[in-house]
Amino acid sequence: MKFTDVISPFLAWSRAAKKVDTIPYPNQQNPGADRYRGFHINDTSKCIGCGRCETICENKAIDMVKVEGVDPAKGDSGLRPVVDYGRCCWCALCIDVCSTGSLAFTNSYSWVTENPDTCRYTPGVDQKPWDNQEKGFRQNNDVLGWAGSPREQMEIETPEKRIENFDEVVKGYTIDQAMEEAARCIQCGLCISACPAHMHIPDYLKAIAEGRFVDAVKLFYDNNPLPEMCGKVCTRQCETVCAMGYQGESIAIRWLKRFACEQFESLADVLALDAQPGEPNGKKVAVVGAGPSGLSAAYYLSRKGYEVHVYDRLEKGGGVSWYAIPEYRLPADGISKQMEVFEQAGVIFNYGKDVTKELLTDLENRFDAVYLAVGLQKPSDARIEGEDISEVKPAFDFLMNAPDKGQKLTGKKVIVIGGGNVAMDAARTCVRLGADVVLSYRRRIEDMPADDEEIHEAMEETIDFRPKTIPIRIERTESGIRYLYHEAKMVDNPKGGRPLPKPKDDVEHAVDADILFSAIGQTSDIEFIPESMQKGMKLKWGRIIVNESQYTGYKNFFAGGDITPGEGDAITAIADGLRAVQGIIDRLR
Amino acid sequence: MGVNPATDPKKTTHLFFGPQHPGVTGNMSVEMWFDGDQITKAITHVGYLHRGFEKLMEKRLWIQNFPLVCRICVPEPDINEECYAMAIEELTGIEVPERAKWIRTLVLELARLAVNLMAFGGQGGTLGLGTAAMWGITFRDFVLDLFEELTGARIYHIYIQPGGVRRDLPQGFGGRVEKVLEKIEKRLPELDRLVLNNAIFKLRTQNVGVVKPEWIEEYGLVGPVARGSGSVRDVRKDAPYEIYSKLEFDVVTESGNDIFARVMVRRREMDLSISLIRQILSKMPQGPVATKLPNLTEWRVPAGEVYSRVESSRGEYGYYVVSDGSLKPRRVHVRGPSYVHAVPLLERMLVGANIADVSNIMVSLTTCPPEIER
Amino acid sequence: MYCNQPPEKPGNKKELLEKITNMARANSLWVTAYGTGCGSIELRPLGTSRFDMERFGIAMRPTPRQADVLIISGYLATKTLKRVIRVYEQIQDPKYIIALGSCTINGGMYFDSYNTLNVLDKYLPVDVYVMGCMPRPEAIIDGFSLLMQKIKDGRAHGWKHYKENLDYYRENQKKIITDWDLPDYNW
Amino acid sequence: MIDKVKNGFEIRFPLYKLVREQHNYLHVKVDMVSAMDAIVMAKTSLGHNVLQLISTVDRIEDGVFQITWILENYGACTVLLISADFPRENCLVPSLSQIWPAASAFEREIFEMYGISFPGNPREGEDFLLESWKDTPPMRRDFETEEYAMRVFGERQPREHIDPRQYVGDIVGEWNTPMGRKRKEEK
Repeated sequence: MKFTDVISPFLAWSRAAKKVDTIPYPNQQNPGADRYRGFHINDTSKCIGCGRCETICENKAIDMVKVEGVDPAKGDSGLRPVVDYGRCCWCALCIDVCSTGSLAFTNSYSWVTENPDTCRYTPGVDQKPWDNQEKGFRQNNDVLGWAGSPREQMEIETPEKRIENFDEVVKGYTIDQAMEEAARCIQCGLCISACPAHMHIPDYLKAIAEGRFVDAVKLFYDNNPLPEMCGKVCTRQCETVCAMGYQGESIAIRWLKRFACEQFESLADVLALDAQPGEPNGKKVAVVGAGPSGLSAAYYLSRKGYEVHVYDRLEKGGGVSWYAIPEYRLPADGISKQMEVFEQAGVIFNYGKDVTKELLTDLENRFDAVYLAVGLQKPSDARIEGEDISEVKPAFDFLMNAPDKGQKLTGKKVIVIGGGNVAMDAARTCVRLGADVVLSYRRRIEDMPADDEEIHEAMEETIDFRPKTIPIRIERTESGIRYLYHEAKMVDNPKGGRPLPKPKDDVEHAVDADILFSAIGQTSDIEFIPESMQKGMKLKWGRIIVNESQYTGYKNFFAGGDITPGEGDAITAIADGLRAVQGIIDRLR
Repeated sequence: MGVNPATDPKKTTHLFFGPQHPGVTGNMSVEMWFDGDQITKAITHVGYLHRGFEKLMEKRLWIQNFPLVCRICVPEPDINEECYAMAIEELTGIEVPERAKWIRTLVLELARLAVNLMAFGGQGGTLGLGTAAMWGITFRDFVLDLFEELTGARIYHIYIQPGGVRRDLPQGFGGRVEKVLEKIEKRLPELDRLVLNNAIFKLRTQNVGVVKPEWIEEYGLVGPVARGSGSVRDVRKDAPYEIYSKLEFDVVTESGNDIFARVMVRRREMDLSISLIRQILSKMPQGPVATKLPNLTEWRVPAGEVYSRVESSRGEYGYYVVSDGSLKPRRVHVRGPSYVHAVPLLERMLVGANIADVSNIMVSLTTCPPEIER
Repeated sequence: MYCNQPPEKPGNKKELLEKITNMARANSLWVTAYGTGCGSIELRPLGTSRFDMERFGIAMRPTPRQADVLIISGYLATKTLKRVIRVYEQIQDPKYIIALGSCTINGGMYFDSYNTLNVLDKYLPVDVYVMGCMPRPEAIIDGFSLLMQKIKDGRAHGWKHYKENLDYYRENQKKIITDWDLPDYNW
Repeated sequence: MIDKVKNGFEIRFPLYKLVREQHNYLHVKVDMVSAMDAIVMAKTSLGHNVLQLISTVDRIEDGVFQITWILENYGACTVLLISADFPRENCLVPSLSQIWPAASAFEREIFEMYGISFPGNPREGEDFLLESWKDTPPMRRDFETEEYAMRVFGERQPREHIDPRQYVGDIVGEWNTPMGRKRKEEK
C-alpha cells in the first residue's frame, strides 16, 4: 500500500479554491435550450383541427374538443387539441406530424401545482405564462417530412408527344402507386365539408389503401353516380383543403377515384344489387337534361322506386360536361360504361327531344314532379366591337361538335379569348389540330378560373399566353382578322375581391390571325319556359332561384345544375341533384 | 429431508437488502442468509420497476414505441432507440443517410461517456467516497447540457428515428462539444487521484467480487464485467454497426477479474469515448440526416424477425423484434446485459462475500433493474 | 398485533409556537433516499453541487426514520406500492409527499399498463405535483419551494388527512395489494 | 464462418427453415421435436456455447408459441437463433437450466409471463416480476392490458374524445344521403 495512496485523496481539497459549478437556480434563471421540449403552445388561427396530433399520441394525452369562439368552417373542423399533462411524455411526435405546424413546444419547464385536476389545458386558448415564448422545439418538416409528404408521381405524356394526338394525357396510377398514395391519407375528414356532394372520401381512400376497390366504388355511388367523370375532370375542392397539402402535396383524391373505377370493366355488375330500381311507388318524375345534375337526380329517384323519364336534346347522355370536354381529358367512350349503371337502375332515356314550351307543359300534366337540369346552352357574347365577323366564333360551339374528328387547322393562326376551362380546352384542341395559338386574358395568370393543373399543362404545349391584355376591337384584313388589345396593369378593387385590370397606356397592340374563339362563359336562354311558369318562379339574370332543397316554388317543379346560381362545376351540379331528390321525396310523400 | 445448511435458521440470519437502500443501483433487492458476516445464500428480487414494456409495445404503432423504448434504461436511453431503429431498418430496408450514421454514433458515444462518468463516481460513492459520486454526476451534467441543446431533452432524447435522426446538429455544436470534452479531460485526473490511487478504495476493491474468466461463457457475461476478466468481446468491434468500422480504436480489456479491474475498464473506456468523439467530429460528412418515412399512422413493417445488437456501457444490448406485417409489432424482447449479471451471476458471486461488500459488488456490475424486468 | 390503539389526534398547539415550528420544518426538509421511479435520476444532480439542494436545507437521508419528505418520482409499480406504503408510514409526522412527473397524475405513458398505478392520490396523500416527464432539477426545486411555502402557511396537512381517512386509503390500497401481510399501521 | 454452422444444420436437420441469414447471423426454424438436439449440437459441435436469450412469440392465430433460443459464439463472434413452435394449450418446453445456469432465470420469467412450464427448472413458480398475480399471464395476446388497467387502476377523468372525421361528417350530414346508408354497418 503506497504512501501516496494515503495522501492523494486529500488533494481533493484543492477543489475548494476553484470556481463552483453551482447554478443558484431561483436567483439565477437557467432557461431551457433553444430546442428544449417544454410546454405546449398552439396557434389556434393556423390550427385546422385535423386531429393528427391526437392519433399519433401514444399516451392518449391529446383530445380534440370544441372550443367556443372557433366554429367549423370549410377546411377547419373547429376542434382544438386539449393536452393532459397527466399523460403527456413530451416526445414531440405531435409537433412533428402537425399538418400546419401550429402546435409547438416552448422552452419553459417549470409548473408545480397542488391540485392535480388543473393539469389539462387547451394550448392557445387557456392563458399560460409561457404563451409567447419564441424558443422551444419547433417543427422542421423539410428534415423529417412527417407533416407533409410529396405525391406519388403519375406517368404523364411528354408535351412534344401529346400535342400530336388526342390520346389521354394522364396515364393513371398503377395498383401499388395508388395504394401508396391512398395510404398517405390521415383520415382527418376536412375534405368532406369542402366537397359539395360531401362524399365519404376518407372511407374510400382507406378502402383503396387496403385494396378493397369494390367497397371504394360502392362508397362513391352512395352520393355520386358519376365517379369516373369526377375522377377525371372534377374541380377538386377537396384537394384544396387537404391537411397534407399545407406542408406537402395534397392527396390525389381525384386520380384515385379514377383509378378505382378503371379497375373494373363494367361498374354496373360491380354495383349489382346496389344499382337495382327500388320497388315502384307509383309516382312518375321527369328529368329535363341528362347532364351530371339530371343523371344524379334520375339515378337516386329510380332507386327510390320512382319511375324516371329523362329528356335530352343530344343523341347520348352525359350532357355538356361530357361533350364539351375534349378527348385528351375525358375520352367519350367512357360514357357508355357510366350510362350502363343508369339503365340498370331503371332510368328511361328519351334522346333527341329539344326542350320547348310544349314539352314542359306536357310534362307538367303527365308527371308528378319535374326536375329542370338543362344547364347553360348559349355562349355569352364577348361584347367586343367587331365580334360579328364570321371568323369570330364562340369556343363552346366549336368544342361541342367533336373538333378532334373535324378538319385540321395546320398552318392557321388562332386567337382564344378567356381564362376558364373552356378557353384552355379550345386552345389545346387547336394546338392538337396543328394551329399555333395565342391566348389573351384580361387578368393575371393566377386569377384564371381554370384548374391550375390545366394551366400548367397548357403552358407546356407551345401556347403563347398573353395575360393582362384588354381587348379593344377586331378588324377584318385581307388575309384574315386582326385583334387589337391594350396591355393592362392591375388596380386593386375598391370593393375588395380580385384586382381589376386597367389599360396601362393607350398603345394598341395587334395580332393577326385566321380564326378567333371567344370563351367568356355561357348564359342561359329561358325562352323555353312558358310565361305561366316564369311568373311562378323567381328568375334572375337568366338563372332560376331555388331554396335549399332545389324547389322553384312553382307546383312540383325543381331545378338544379348550372341553370341555378352556384359554382357551376360538375360536382355542384351532382350535389344539386342529391338535394333535389331529397326535396322531391319530401314533397311527394 | 435435512435442513439446507445455507438457510438453516439456527445458524444463519435472514435479511432483506433493498429495495429502499442507498447502496442499491435503482430498485432491486437481495434476500440474504448469512452466517456471521459471510453470506451463505442470496436471492435477487426484481420487478419493482416492471411496467410491462413489451406488452405496451404490442399495443402501439411502430413509431409510437420510440418514447417508450428509451425509457427502458434510465442512465443510458440512446442505445434502446438505436437498437430499435436498427431492427426496423433491417426489417424494412430503409436506408440511413451517411451523416445521420455519424450523428448517431456521436450521440451513442456521448451517452456512454455520461454513464461511465456516473458509474465511475458511483463506485466510490458506495464505499462512502461521497465526493467522487458528486463529481461524477456533476461532470455528467455537462454532457447532459449538450444533449439538451442537441435533442431538446436532458435524459430521454427520442432523437434517433428509423431512417436517421430527427434534427441536424445546431450551429457551432462541434465547438461546444470540444469545450466540454476539454473541461472533463482537465478534471478527470482529479477524480483519478481521489478514487483510483486511494488506499481504502484499493483495499475494498482489489480481489473482491471476483468474476472468474470461465464464468464468461457459462453465464454469457458481456461488457466491462467480462472485459474486466480478460474477455475481448465488444460489439463495436465484433459486429460493427453505424460507422464504428470507420473509427480506429481497440478494445479496452483488463485481466484483474476483480472490482478494481472493472472500474479501470470503465475509466479507460471514458478516454476511448473522448477520442472517438473527437474522431467523429473531425470527419463528420455533410448531407441529409433523415430519409422520408411513409404516413406514420399507416406504416406497416414487412413480416420478419431480427435480433439487432448494440454495445451499451454495460455490454451487448440486443433487441429481438418480430413483425407480423401489421401496423404494430408482434413482439419486442429487450435483452439487457444486467439480466444475467444481476440474477444468476450476482446470486453466485455473493455466496462467500461479506455483507459490507454486497452493494460494492452490485454497483461494480452496474446493474440497471429496469433492463431486467422491462 | 403488538400496537393496536388508534393513531393519536394531533393536539392544538399555540399559534406562535406553531408558526415557529413550521418555519423550522420548512427550512430543513430531509428526503428519504428512495427512487421509486425513473424520475429519481434527476434527484442526483439536485444532490450534487450543480443544482445543490443543500442551499434550501434539503438533504438525502438513507432511512425513512430520519426523513420528512418521500418523493414519488414517477410511475409506481404494484410491487413497489407495498414497500412505499411501509416506508411512508415509518416516516414520523409531519411528513409530506412530492409527486414528480405525469405518471402520478393520470397514469402518464403507462396508463394502460397492468402493473402501474394511474391516480396516485387514491393511495397516498400528495402535497405537491411537479409537471414534466421527467421534471428537471430546477422544476423539482420549484416543487420544494412550493412545499416549503405550504408548510410555512400551515396548509401541508397531507399526513393528517391520511391518518383521519386511513380506511379510505387502505381500502384502495388493498384493491391493488391482494395478499396484505403488512400490519394495520406500520409505526 | 456462418456457413459452417449452416451446413452443420443441413446435414443433421434437412427440413430446417431458414428465416434470416447475414454474414455473421443465422436464424433457423426447426420443428418442436428436434429443437433440443439442435441446441445441444449448436453448443457442442458448432461452438455456439453462450446462451444470450430465450424469447417467446405468442402467435395466437396459429395456436402456437414460437420459442426462440439465441446462442452466440464468442470465439467467432457469430449469432445463431433457433426457433421452434410449441402448441399453445398447456405448453411444455424442456428446460436448459442444467446446461446454462442463466437459463433458469429466462424460463422463470417466461413461465410467469406466458404460462409456459419448463419441467426441470428448479426455481419455476417463484415470484419473478409480478407479486401474487391471479389473472391470465399478462404477455399472452388474449390478456387485454388497457381494459385491465382501467378496471383496476381507473383514470382521473374520462377522455372527452371527439373524432374529427366523424364530427365533420355529421355537421355536413355526410351520411343522410338519399340512400340513407348508415355509417356503422356500411364501414
